[in-house]
Amino acid sequence: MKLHEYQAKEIFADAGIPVPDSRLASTVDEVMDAVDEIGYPAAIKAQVHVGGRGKAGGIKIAEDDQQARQYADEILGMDLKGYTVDEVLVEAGVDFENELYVGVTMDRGEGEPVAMVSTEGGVDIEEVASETPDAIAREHIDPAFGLHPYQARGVVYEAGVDREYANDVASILTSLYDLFEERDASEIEVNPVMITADGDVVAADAVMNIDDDALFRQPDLAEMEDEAAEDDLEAKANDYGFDYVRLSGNVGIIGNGAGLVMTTLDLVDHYGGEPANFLDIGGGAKAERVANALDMVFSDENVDSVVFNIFGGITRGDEVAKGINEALGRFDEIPKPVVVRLAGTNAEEGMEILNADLVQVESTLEDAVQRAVENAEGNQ
Amino acid sequence: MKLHEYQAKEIFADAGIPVPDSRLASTVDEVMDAVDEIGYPAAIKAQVHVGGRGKAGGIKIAEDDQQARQYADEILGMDLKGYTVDEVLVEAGVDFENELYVGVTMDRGEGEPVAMVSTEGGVDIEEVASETPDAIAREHIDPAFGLHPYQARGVVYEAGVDREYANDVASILTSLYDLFEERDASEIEVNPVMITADGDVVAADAVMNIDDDALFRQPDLAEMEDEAAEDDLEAKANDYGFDYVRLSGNVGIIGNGAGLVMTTLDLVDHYGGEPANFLDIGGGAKAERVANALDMVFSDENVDSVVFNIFGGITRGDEVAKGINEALGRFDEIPKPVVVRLAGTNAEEGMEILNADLVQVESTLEDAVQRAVENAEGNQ
Amino acid sequence: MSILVDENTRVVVQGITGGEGKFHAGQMIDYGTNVVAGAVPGKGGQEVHGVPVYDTVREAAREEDADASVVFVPPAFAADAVFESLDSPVDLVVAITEGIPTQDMAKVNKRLSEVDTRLIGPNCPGIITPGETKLGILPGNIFESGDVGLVSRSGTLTYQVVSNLTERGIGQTTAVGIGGDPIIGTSFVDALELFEEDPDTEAVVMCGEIGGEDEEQAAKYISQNMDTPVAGFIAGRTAPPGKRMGHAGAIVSGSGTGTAESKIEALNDAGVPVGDTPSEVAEHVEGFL
Amino acid sequence: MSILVDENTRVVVQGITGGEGKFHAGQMIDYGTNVVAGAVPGKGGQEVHGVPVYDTVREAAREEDADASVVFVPPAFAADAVFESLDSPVDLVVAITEGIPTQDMAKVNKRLSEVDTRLIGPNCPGIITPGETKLGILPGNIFESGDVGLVSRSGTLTYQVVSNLTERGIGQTTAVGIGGDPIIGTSFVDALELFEEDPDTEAVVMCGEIGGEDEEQAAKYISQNMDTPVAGFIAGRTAPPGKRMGHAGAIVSGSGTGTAESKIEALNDAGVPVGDTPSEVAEHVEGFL
Repeated sequence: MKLHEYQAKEIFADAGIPVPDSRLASTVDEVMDAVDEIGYPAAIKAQVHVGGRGKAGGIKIAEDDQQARQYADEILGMDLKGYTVDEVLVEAGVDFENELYVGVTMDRGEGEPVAMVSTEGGVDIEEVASETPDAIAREHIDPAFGLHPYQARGVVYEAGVDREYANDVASILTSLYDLFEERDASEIEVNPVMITADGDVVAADAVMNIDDDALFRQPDLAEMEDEAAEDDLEAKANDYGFDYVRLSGNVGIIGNGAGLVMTTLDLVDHYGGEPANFLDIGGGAKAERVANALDMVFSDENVDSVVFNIFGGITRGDEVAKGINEALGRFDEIPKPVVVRLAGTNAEEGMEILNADLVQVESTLEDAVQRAVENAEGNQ
Repeated sequence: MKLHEYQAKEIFADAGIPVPDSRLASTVDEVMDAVDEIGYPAAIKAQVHVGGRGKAGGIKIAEDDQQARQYADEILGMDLKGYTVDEVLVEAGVDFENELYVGVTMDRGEGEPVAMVSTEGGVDIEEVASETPDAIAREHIDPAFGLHPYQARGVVYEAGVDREYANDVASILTSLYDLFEERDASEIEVNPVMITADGDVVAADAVMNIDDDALFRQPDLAEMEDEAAEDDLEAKANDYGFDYVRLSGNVGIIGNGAGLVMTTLDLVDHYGGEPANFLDIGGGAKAERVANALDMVFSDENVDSVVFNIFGGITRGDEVAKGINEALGRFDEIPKPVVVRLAGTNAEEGMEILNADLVQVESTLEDAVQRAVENAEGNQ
Repeated sequence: MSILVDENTRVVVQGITGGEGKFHAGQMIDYGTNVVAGAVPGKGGQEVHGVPVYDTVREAAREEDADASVVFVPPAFAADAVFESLDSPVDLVVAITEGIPTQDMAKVNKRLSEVDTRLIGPNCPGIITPGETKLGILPGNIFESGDVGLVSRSGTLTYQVVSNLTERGIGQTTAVGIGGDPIIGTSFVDALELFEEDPDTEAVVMCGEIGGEDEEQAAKYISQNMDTPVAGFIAGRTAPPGKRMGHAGAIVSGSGTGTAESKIEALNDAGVPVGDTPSEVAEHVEGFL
Repeated sequence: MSILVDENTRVVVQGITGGEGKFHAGQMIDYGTNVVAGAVPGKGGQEVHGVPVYDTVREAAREEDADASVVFVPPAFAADAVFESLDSPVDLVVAITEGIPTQDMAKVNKRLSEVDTRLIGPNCPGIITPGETKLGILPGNIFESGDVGLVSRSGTLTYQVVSNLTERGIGQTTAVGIGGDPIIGTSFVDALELFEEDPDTEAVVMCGEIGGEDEEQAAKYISQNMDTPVAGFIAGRTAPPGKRMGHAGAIVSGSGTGTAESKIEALNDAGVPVGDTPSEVAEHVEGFL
């Protein structure tokens, strides 16, 4: 899960990392109250989970009341790459001389965290990484020992950070790694760390993503997720406990197991259709779960056709079939045609149970997908 | 440094380890106030750094006011193996069914901590260790990872602790290891952990020794050391910054370097004398330090003769000689005969500087020690 | 022949008294797996499916001479259970649990570099040598003994591919699900190496998916070290960047690494045909034999 | 010949801008040690005694091709400095610092098991190959080149024994102070092994003291593996239990382990004569040659 900048900065501040003075605001009036307290220049920053907010017009620097009011009005409520801006962070502008990049992420190839520092901060770090990889100094961290002080200093020096403020930057990095570990982050980055004319260092932006699998032991962070309003359907999937990703097509897809569901999506594409979603009902799904999954997919108004692909291991085909019958039996008319393919454990029993008035049954994955794609084309 | 039982128990309680209700008392009246609050039976326990307090009469269980007053009166002020009892811990008696031993110490051979659990608690664990070593289950701890939960459970099960309260004991062990690490302990043990009839576990005693070399980062514990009044001379040595150990003989010994000073002690013994102390003035000692060392040794009324043995590496013989001349020059009469042996860096210059009216000079270690032993015999 | 497990493998089941553990221990025993013990703290002395339960894996391994462990323990406690097995010691640990925090696995990964024990998983269906033994949750009935090794990051996709193979009469030496998490104990390269060394494995199927660079490294290994032919499949061609597709590890990063294109290209460059559909994969394998 | 260090050893001094580091770097250079760099965070670009200073050991090792490091860093930062050297990497680290917390050293000790670098110390005088090089604080002038190896837990005691040897015209191949702390990088056994392998070392002196069981293990090693004769000395015969005799490691535990008696007996049983006085030790060595 992703934290908003303002959430991450609160956590940073509690950890002793210097951040600019700021206030969260959701109305123009609140923005004006905030600039009253903070003064000018003031940055007005959209709080949405979108990369490149600045370029997209989601960050503006106001120099006076008129600008503040104008920018607040522009940014609040704007659509930023599909996300509506409900809140902005009003933040004291920093008069900087240099911008650095400082981050910690999990290097899955090495199976350990890696700290990264670059003097080319303030720009898209992924661009830096691909165009001038040597401009980013990296230091792998042994998770049993944590980040040694010499490593924090070493990577900062290696990046070519000025000796004058190297210790302060190393200290930010050390705090970031401590947070990374304590808060089960998958990624933390500050881009840029600003260096003022006085040599002070300030975390001017904050990215903090948390390992979803660790939210059970980060209850306060898990609560923040609820605050971060998501796509309605994704929120619904969350309530149902499904792995769900909404896509832009019209063929709704339900299956069990991430690899098989991804494969089903790929086959829809392969046969000329467009997947509307990824929905994994998981292992051992019972009837109710199946009904919930159908509810999910029917709730997506883009969906014109559904394919239900189950390969039973733990999941039993007869249970799935019962669930499908139950869920579809509630409708006077089935909203969208549903193709079902059952294989593996109790697949034959399932096929027999399935009500052929409600669903179309196919026995191979390829046939099922092809038929669903055809249904979608016919239904458009 | 050693913490008192009551100090260790405060730390334990803060860490969530169950300890009996208790009060510290330094007068009989305070003891009576304490038992008023705690009730009977109440243990009255001498707070001195002495092993086997119970056998030596330093722990008594009072069943009523009369006993409480009597025991308080007996124990407060008593001499326990050379230490005067200034304070007692008044503690609620625990009605126990079983006694366990749980401890964590540094295994220097392996260079890592080791957790120990035994169902033979409440008795001298060193006796158990030497007579029935199998009665103690041990688990080494990788200091980079810390004590894994499975290890805490494992060593508890291996010791044969009842399943009914194994989890609670493992939880105490985990807390003890956390304290061991966080507080830079060299040893923590609870002997006994008492198991009540209800299956509750309680830390009924507490030993916690701290690594002297880590006190710089344990300021609150370092303060506790000051509270724990030591031998006057040892306290003085502490102020001077000397490594000093007081012994029972009459030949005062000053030298530089732990190994060489120990060797000097051994030679005093070898030649029939008895060392009065170990005093290491350390490397690079200057004149003032030398004078302080002589002051230390002369302050010990048991001392009849002094041997000063310096092998200069960083320490310079001329500096030492100046210090000796200065320190002894203050006396109208030298209190005890001082034999000096200088070797190594600038030893010859030192020998020339030394005032032969004040000291006896020898050129070999053996001769110097022999002469000091003779002086001590003559001086008795 | 087979890799890693066979009829002689002596298995301890961690979490055998829990719902999942109990059910699948029964399934394993039914399949013929030599389940010699269970290990659950505080449950020592009990029996499940006639199998003795111990409080610790160490005790189970010592008393019952177990040499492999299967972990059915909830995510919060699973890394500790893996550590326990690694230190017990057994030779092989199969961690089925899904949802272990990544930082826990980073620590496990560090320990793995210090010991000789192999870990498969976590978040995996396990490993099966058809007709001999299975460790995990794979449905035994769909597998057939034969000449093809199979390694996959996914569970049900494995079953799909296996059924495509079986339809064509192609059986398996061993099938191993290495798991869908970002940090796993056994990589594609590790498994491919074992299959390459196994004289009975005539061909290998490798089912990858988006995320990470394990498939790219496998491609490199195949082109440099393997004589045994390999056919591939990559799931997630249509996955958008930045979205986790079920598996914690199945995510194309914002910087564009871990894409299906990159993996397919690497495999093709290594001479590995990659099927567009599972049945195409089976076709390729048929061509090898 | 010698062990571990010789005239070719290229040394980086950690803490070279501090009082101790600066003084002893000068002493080393005067003795002939090839001090090629200093390393002090934030002091990169400076020079001390004409030697370039770098911010990190890694940089110093890379730029000046250093293969050994000497640590003169205050106790609170010393373990980190040792870690830095271990990871830089150099082949040998000599930690002079006294007073490093034991738990810091336990972590260093763990790291040592993972790397090829050797640590000498901490809380030690260092190592000297007379006439060639010294790393540490040993006074060079009392050593003579010769045939006897010396290993000791103590500094000044080493000088005492060396002077007794030199009086008899007996020089040294290499003398190494392994340090007086409870947890140290190089044990007696490690040093004895190196002396046994050194063709020029004709005899070895081993100066132990109370505390721990390193001397007992050395005795075992000597009786099982050494042809080179060894003479011993044990300091602390008169030390009472439970009192730390200067060195953090020089303590007879309450349970009676680590006593001088136990060590002397073990050495005697291994055929090692133990002198009652340092000059007796030199006599024993003279008898070997």
